[in-house]
Amino acid sequence: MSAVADPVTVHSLWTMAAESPDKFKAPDIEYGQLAPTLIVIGAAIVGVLIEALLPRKARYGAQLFTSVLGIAAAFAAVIGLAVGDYGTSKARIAAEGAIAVDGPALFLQGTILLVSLVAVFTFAERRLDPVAHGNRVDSFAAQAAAVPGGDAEKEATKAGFTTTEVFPLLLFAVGGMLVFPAANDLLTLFIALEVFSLPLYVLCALARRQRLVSQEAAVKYFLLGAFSSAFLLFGIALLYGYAGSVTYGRIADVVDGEVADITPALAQTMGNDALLLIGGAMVLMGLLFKIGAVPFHMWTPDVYQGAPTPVTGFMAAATKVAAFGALLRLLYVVLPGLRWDWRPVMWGVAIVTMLAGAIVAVTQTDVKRLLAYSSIAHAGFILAGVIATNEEGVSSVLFYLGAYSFVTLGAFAVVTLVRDAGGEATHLSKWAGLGRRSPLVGAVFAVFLLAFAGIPLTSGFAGKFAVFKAAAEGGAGALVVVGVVSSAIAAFFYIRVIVLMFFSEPRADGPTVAVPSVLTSSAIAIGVAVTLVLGIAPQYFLELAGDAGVFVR
Amino acid sequence: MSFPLLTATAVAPAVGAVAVAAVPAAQRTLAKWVALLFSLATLVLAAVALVRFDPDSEDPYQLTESHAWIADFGVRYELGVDGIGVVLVGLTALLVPFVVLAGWHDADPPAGAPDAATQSVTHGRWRPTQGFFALILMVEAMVILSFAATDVFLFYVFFEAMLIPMYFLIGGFGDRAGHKNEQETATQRSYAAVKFLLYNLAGGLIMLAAVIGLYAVTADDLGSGTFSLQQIAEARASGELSISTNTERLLFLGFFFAFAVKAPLWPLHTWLPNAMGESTAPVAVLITAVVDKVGTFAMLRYCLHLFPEASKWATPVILVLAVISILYGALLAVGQRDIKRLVAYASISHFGFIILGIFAMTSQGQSGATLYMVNHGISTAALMLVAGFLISRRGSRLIADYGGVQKVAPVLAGTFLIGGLATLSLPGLAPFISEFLVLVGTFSRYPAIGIIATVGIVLAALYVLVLYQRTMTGPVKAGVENMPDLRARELTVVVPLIALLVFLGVYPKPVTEMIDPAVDRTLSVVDKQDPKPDVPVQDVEAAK
Amino acid sequence: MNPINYLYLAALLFTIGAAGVLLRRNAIVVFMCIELMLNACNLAFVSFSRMHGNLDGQIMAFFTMVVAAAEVVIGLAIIVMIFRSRHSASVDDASLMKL
Amino acid sequence: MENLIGWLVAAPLLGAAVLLCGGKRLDRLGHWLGTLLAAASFVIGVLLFVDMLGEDEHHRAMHQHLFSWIPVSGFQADVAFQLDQLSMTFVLLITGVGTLIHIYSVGYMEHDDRRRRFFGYLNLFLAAMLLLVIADNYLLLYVGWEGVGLASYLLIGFWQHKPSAATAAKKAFLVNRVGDVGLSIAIMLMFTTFGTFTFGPVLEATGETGEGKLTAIGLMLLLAACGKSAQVPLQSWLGDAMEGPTPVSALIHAATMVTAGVYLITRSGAIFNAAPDAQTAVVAVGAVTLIFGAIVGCAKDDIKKALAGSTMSQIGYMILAAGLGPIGYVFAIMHLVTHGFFKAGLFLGAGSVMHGMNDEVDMRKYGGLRKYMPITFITFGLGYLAIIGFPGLSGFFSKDKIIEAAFAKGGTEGWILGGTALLGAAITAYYMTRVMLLTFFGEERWRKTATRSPEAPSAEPAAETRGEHAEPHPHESPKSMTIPMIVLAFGSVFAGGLFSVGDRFVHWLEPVTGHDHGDSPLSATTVTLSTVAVLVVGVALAWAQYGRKPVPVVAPRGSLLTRAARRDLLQDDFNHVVLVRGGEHLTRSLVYVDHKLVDGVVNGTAASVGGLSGRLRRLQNGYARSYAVSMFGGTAVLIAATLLMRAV
Repeated sequence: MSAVADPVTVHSLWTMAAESPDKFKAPDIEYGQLAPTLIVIGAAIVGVLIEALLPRKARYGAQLFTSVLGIAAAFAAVIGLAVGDYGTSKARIAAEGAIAVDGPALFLQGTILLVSLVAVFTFAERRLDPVAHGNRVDSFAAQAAAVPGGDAEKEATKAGFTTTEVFPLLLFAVGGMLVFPAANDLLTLFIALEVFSLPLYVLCALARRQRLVSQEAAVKYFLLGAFSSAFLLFGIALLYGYAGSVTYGRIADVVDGEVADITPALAQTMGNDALLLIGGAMVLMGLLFKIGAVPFHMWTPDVYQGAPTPVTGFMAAATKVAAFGALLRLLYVVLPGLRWDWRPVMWGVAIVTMLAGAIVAVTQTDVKRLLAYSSIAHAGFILAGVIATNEEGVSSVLFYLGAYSFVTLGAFAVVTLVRDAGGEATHLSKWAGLGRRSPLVGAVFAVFLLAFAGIPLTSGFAGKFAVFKAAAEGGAGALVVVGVVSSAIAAFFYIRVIVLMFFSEPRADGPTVAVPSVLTSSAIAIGVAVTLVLGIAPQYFLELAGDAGVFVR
Repeated sequence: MSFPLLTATAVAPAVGAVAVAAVPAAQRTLAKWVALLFSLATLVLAAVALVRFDPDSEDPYQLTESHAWIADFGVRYELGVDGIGVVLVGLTALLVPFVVLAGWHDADPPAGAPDAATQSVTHGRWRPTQGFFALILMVEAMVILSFAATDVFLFYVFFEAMLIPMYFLIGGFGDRAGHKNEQETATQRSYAAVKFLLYNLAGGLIMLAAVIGLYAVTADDLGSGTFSLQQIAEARASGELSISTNTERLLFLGFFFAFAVKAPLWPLHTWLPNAMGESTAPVAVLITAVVDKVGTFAMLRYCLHLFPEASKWATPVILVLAVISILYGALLAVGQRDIKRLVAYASISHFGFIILGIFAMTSQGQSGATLYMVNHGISTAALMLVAGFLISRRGSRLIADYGGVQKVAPVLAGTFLIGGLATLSLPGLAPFISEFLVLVGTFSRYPAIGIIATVGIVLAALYVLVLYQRTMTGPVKAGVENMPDLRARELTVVVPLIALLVFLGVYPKPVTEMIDPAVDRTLSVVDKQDPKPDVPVQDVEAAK
Repeated sequence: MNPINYLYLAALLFTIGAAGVLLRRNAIVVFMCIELMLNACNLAFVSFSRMHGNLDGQIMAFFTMVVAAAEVVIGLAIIVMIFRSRHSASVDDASLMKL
Repeated sequence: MENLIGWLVAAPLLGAAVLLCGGKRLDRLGHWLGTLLAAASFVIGVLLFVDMLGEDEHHRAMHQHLFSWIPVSGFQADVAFQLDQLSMTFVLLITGVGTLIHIYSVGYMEHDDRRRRFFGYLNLFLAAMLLLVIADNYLLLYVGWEGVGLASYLLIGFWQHKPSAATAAKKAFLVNRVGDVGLSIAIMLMFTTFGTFTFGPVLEATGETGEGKLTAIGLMLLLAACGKSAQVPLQSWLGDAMEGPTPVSALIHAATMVTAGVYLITRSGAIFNAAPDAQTAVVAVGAVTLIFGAIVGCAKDDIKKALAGSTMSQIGYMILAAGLGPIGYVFAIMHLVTHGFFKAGLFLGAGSVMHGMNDEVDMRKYGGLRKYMPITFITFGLGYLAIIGFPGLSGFFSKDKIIEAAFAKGGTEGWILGGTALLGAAITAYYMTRVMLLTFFGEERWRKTATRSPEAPSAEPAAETRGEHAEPHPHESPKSMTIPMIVLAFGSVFAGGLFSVGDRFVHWLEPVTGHDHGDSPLSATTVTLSTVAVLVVGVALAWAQYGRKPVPVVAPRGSLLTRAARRDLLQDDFNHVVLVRGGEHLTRSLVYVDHKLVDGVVNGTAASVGGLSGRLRRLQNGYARSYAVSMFGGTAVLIAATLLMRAV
């Protein structure tokens, strides 16, 4: 082929590097603008050091302190950036084009950090599990490496070991998630994906109770996650082949045909639509996997069920926020020129996701699986907003994510409270009469379920309304109708749980509701508060999301 | 700024709900009194609103309040009432104290020794009595707000939100009478509650799609979307906002579907018999006399005001469905074995009349329909509450279990009969006037439909009298012999309702005065005039 | 040699890897297949890098290797853990959760 | 004076309210209060009557406007009264007979522990009936119309513990409701035609609209009249209504309420005059009913049911007369009034007989009672003579005039109607003679039948004191019962003559109803002679059958016609098969449809979503590899779709 025959192109690589080393310019990193991520990663590293240096007894407190402080500081940094107009007028691309600092990025980072803060509370909860050998224990295995039910495990339990490593793991994951929606090139995207995925794989495997299931969840999540990131990576390769660059701006320019001088040598690859379309589809698939869209959703129920519940809550809330952020940026920054190609496809995905999530959830018998399917259906609703491809689309998705993540977190936090001898009692039949036994817990969970169902005066309704409104304005009226139909189906199973909790007689051998410490209580309280505030007076947050609705390119 | 009267009227029961919920578990009686007190306070506020309302005013909505709420959705917290709204607010506030009083013992723990196991696992934290009354007050607050809202979105919010407390009322506090065993009762009750919720939620969600559509349409034409009824009306009048025929029809159908479920209109009615059958009588009254009125009210205010052309387009079909409802509901009522289900089907028949009146698009029809909402509320409350007293005495809902009650409890039987006679629209009692107005209004435009609907009055007599005959007359059945007559509390509930039925039957002017201007305005919105009589005798009269 | 052919090879390797994931039961083998897919990506990166005449692809390849190494660490840990508790590394055995 | 009109209604209404709401403390004197208020109403009526007589005959109508009842834009209904000669006639009849029957009831219901309520209902009836006749518009009339229906329902079913009474009450109300549909539609038609339904404007404007509409209105009014006045085809309730206490039968189901149909038609004369087709329908209904009722009356052994058949038949005469138009209106009303006297008297007599006979109603178990109850015998006998049209008594004058008017209709129609009326007179004579003979003459059959346990219509304690199985001891009734009977007997004897002398009644009513002498093909004398002739034939036949030979206690099987007549000429059977059974099937199948089809669609949708869910769920089989397949396939589809979009 002719392109290869040109020697100048090939050798210029060598000559460039060899001849002018002094031309190499040190990268210009805007540390201030990257502060949120850096703080979290820094805290994570401190956490690792704590594991290495502090005695076992002191670790829990130190880790908790570090995590909370780190996340709070990072959140403060986000606020600082937002106040400094980095979300609007001063939006820019930092770190040599790798990371965008703009409205959506800051909004999502803020959301992720708040969610993580609440998640830390649930991670740190030590009042729920019965006291083992004089030690208060949390939801995580005493020693993850020990064989379940083996002697090593018993000893570890006796010695009062706890896996305080979960805090740095969580922080690393948060670090990755902060980068993910802000990533402005495909390399950063991929790295961020792996940075937050790998700790999650490990976290999944760390349940104290029902360890076999937990390990199985980890294996499934890991294998499928790796499988999907391979696809993502191959997609990145193809896009790189198409555009000759991995930065979003450059790819978008090529897509838009703004890069005029395509050298004949690159005619085979550069601007080859097949590469673009296949590559784009594969990258999309990688993101849709994280979102849990049908047909890439099948890991969700198993992993949500098997993982320790605090992890599930964190995963369900934060991962979704991060992944949708990345998806939005990809579709709105990289591929807007291609929207006539991806919109119909995404239509299909959104419809299938909404319907399948809602329909399959109808016959679920485990609370965590039920919530998993519900999260799939919600992914479909959010996709409807993504498809709107207008400014309202972005802001409505941002708002929805904020609303949804707190409801999810709260719901899973409630799940941790309902326990019997075998740990958490997640089978729905055991929840019969829960609302009568513990009216407060029942009522709180009912509030979350109603928010999921999108009943007015809850955040779920405001979010759903925003998303559907954007979709209708973006010309996706049919999606609204499908969304409404699947909402109706979804309402059925949320209501089924409420029926079970309030209208069934409590079983004598039913689970008890553990009285949580202030940590989980505050997590749940925050969930309820956000749910109601965003439901009753959402205007401020809608404005916030609206202001944050513009991507930098 | 003037005192936000409507908000206060809605907030009073909401505060009451919180207050009742906060009453400690053991002090059930206190909770009841608190509930009654707040419902009476609401009644006072509603009465003030009725007095302050000026029927002769030119403003379409009075007692208005307007505050920013969710600017991003184009939503404002806008309240205001026309004559129809204020009357229905009054009806709601009026009926709830009776509902509370009638349900005085409905949420008490079962009389027998409570199941020890249940008692221990619930730790006494379960407070059904407090919950029951708090939920009733919640429903009241939301219903009042949906009558008073003049913003489509605001209305929708409460239209949907009221389902939740209603759902708990149905599913959580069912009628203990009626089924073979506890298990069956619980199953049937939660089936009824779920059916209620799903039907209404499905209707509401379809309406949601239409609400969003309305926003998109207004946003297209006006620059920014709005839900304000007045703003939309003004924009339409000035031609700023024009909705294409097809869009208008689709949006209309979305709205109408939700209201038709709520009202309920055949064939979307099947949730009502279950819901009314399984819930306690006061809750059944709340459903049919208060909550369902939001549906018919909304047809009048939202369907006709927002989509006049589409309303006219759909009229023939709706009229046919309404007539089917009338006859079908009545015939099914005749075929029922369960007292409460019978009343439920009778209500379906009556809702058919209301919808008929609304869509006949004549001033008599619509005045009649509005009046019907009020009268049906009172008459069904009277009949259903007495039926509830009856059922609570015998512990059965089956008609066949009764007989000869008038012998042992003549006052109960008498009040039951009066409730029944009101239901069959006996002249002299309030429902007659509204039913006749609806029929006249329909007949003057659609004679055939008017005549068929008139047959409904025979069927109404049939189901009421058959019910009365089987339960109250004849030899005293076993299980009825020692039935006590109405107690003081029960009389307090029934007598004022009956007095109102008689009063409004003889002198409905206070109500018609309120609603008449609003009806005229509605008709001018849909641009319909009453058909003129062949020989306008009144002109001759006037000349004399 | 025509660099396009490297792309074909990369695609082939990727497909083989994917097929392996779908067909093999042993978790280790499945994991190796995923590694194969990653390496296919690497091949594609360097091929494109050469075609475009810039370094981005090669840098990507390095990052991919690091990520793959990290994945190995995590992956093997998880697989070993599950092997120890189940005495089997078959992915099909790990199917407690379903429906 | 005009302001008194409202009090006509208010007095008994007040009585009803006080008696029904007053509770047990009124038990002791309640009945006298009721009677007093009825009498008060009568006194007011008389005062108004005297006042009215003082006016010029064309300005006698009085009006009272109380308040605006239903003010809705384009629709105006008032509570306003109009008292003209026609209304006044009714007012006097209703309050007069009503008061008498109140007095009678004091004795008749003495042993009933619910007497207070009975009087409450009676007062309610009076109020409603008075409202009916003094309303100045059709809608207010409708209120009274249904009000009397309600009172009738309550009173027929007064002994509610008897299932038969409760059923009869329900039936009466329902059949009446069918008629009410007619009245409603008529009012609606008036409203759409004239924009009002006040008597004055409507009746004045009849000339300005097409005959078609007027015919429709007329037919609907006729339907209403059929329901209330027990005319074919809505007559079936009247016989069953005899389940009520006898004073009720006398007041409501003989003298007043059942004649409301005649009032309605006469009141709406202007409409019928302008709608000849409707008039034809009216006379047809009247003619058929008068024969129908008479035949039924011949076959019944129950004394009250025989009288009920007679009532039906006599009202048939009135309807017939009213259908003749201006020729007949006056005579319809005149017959109505005289009938009010003698039929009420007959019923009270029957009640008196029952009172003395342990509430036995089967005439075959009477016989020879004239010795034991002389006053009853005499008053009943005078009523009997009046009804059969014995020359000189009330019935003679009024019935004779109707027969004359029927012939005066002219043409074939006149002959047919006149013939029918004559035939009716003959049958009337026959069955009334039969009643008379079976009850008061012949052997004392009750001595043989003491074993049968009578179905005590009054309250149990009363029945107990009388002894269930004891041989009856016929005795005369107390004064409170006999005095009204005597008063009514006076009316039966003299009213007709009083009215007819100098055509007083005609002149009295003419300004309201109009009058026309018609063009009779037969002279008045011929008609009178033939009337007397058929009367003799009827009496003779009855005597031949029941007077000459002993009467079997158990009714013989009888001819086909007799058997049919005993069952109300199979009308009930027809109703039962077509309406009741048909209705039951309809409702039952609708209940099924509602459950299976309407509900089924919804439940089916839910079930199919559930089924789909169950099937989709199985895809989630727990194997990571199959999840990977789904991802792989999904990606393939995603790529294919993207490429396809581009290709398209």
